[in-house]
Amino acid sequence: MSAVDPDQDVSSLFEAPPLAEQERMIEAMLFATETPMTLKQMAARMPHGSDPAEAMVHLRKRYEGRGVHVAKVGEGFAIRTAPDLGFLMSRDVKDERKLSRAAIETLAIIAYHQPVTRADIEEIRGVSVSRGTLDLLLELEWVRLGRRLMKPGRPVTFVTTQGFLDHFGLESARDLPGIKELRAAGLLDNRTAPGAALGEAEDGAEDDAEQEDQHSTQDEMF
Amino acid sequence: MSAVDPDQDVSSLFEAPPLAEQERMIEAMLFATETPMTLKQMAARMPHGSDPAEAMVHLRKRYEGRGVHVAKVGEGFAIRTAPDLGFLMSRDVKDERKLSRAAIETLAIIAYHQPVTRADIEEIRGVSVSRGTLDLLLELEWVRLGRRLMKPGRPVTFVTTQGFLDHFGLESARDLPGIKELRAAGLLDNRTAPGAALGEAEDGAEDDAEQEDQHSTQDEMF
Amino acid sequence: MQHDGLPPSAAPMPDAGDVEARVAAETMVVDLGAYEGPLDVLLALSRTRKVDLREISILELAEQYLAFVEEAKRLRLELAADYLVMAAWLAFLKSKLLLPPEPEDEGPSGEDMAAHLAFQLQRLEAMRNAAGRLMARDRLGRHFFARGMTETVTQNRKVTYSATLLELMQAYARVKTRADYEPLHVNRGEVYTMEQALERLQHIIGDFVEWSTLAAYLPPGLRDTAAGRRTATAATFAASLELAKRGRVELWQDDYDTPLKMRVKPAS
Repeated sequence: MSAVDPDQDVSSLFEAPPLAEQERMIEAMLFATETPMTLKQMAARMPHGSDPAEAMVHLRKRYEGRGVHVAKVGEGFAIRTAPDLGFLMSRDVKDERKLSRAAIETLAIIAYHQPVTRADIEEIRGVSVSRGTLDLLLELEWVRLGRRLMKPGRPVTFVTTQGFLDHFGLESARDLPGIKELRAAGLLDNRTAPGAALGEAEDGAEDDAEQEDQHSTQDEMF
Repeated sequence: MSAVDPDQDVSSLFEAPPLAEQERMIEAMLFATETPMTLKQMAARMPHGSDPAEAMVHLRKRYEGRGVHVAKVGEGFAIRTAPDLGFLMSRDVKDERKLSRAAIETLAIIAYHQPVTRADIEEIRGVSVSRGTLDLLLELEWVRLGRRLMKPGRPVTFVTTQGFLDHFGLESARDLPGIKELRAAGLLDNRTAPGAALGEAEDGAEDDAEQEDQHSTQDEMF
Repeated sequence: MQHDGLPPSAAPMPDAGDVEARVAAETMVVDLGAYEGPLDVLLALSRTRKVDLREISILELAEQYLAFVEEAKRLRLELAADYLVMAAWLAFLKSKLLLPPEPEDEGPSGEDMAAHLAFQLQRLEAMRNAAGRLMARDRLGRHFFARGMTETVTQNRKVTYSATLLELMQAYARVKTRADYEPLHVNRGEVYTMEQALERLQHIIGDFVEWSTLAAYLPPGLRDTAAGRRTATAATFAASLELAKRGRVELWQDDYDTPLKMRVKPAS
């Protein structure tokens, strides 16, 4: 309650906020809470003298017949979707998982080097690519098969999709920064580069140290 | 709207649901998600023939002055608690990593000058972008990559995201505080030092070869 | 851009303004570490004047900055190269502003240069103010809030995978720079040691969630020759036993004469 304005504090010594205001308050709390809230919990947060029970009667009435309603859950209250509209929510259910390191590296290589063959990916990563990794990327529709290369064996290639661009908020895969740009933008840890720490200045000027890093590594790497 | 189920198809032969019913539907959907939804996303879930745009006008009006309201966030919509009631929720505020001054300024520069290159950011701040600044903004998903500029070096650009608008309660980047005045004062002009096009084009020039390769193939794909 | 009325020949005298400037500069030198580059220092110096940036005298500012740099040198504070470059540029600008332009002089005039510097300072200050106003806004998760209880209907369960743009770029950078930093095993002579195999396996094992034959774990550089395969297989086999003992991997063989398979031990 640190951000309460002083006027309110003073007025609360005299009287509770008007009922309509209390209704707004419990509406906001019920909306934002992660678990059902009891009237007692609400009252504890509201200005002194508030009566959430009465406000609750009004709020529940207000939501009658709406797309969501105020449900009583044990001792508490919670806003819930109207039962007849559950079908709208069914697609919301997601089990979100992180991509494995192998998968994200493979995806990155495809994004930067497309069209790229499986052999190319293995060459760049230095490890073999498991079937499951590519299958997953294909299944996610972030990657699809591109044209076969006109070389012995006519190997199949992989390219990224529109779905890939959508997921990563890119307008085109061309907009991805190259290694040099990643480094220049400070997005790449360049401290591991050998010989990078030979700068002269030892004063606290942080920018200076960083700049030294950038220059020396860029020269070496490219 | 490719994944319409057969039942819905049949009903759509008859008519779209009444407007009041559509309003309930978008209300339920907006209450169920944390992230903003576009009208298109809503329409994709609603029975065929629905017009969420019209229902949205009604819904927004309905929530005016209440404890929660329907905010426009870029192309999307989201229900958010009224800012004046934040004090009720203050104990739920999660500790946030403190942003460095460099990160805050960089964010402001990207927001007000977007699309903006790393060189632009450095020109405006007068120091090189240090590691940890852009990564943080990307990690917070307040910033993403924009299109490369059509100028020598084809530099990568940065723009702000819907998450940025959502976080700062902005409808669009045009609503940034004071942006009109800044533009009128010429302070958002891309003015370079007289007589010197300082080394900007050199940056990324080496990536160019790499990038050119991508272009030839990607142009065919996208 | 206006500048003050010193006659072209006059050397800057230690007048009252200059002393004031030195005092201001000295107080700033103390917290040199707090500045983010020369532009930041210039902006801070211009603030000590308490005048509108649009009316600031760039010539005075240049002198103030040069005094600041001198002061830093006197106090034996080491200045980053950026600061010295700016000092040299301002000294050059000062001379351009003070001396009458040479007819054959190429390049921008002193006035243009000064005007641009003034613009840069105004722009930086404008961005600072804008950043302040932005951060002062009501913010999601602090002043206003999103829905706390999102719907969890347990039907149409669908697994989705997430990855962010940053992770994608970092993954690429990791792949591309790994080769630069990792010793190339192939160059280390004829024998691939168990220690090398162990180190390599610990590094890559996390990628192998599924059963893969031992051959998949061999370093690429050693797969191509029979001798390379032999030493790599022996070392990798020994290392796999060690890792199995430590509980990091699982080993499997369908039958006694079938290839040995290994995978990372699933987190339970």
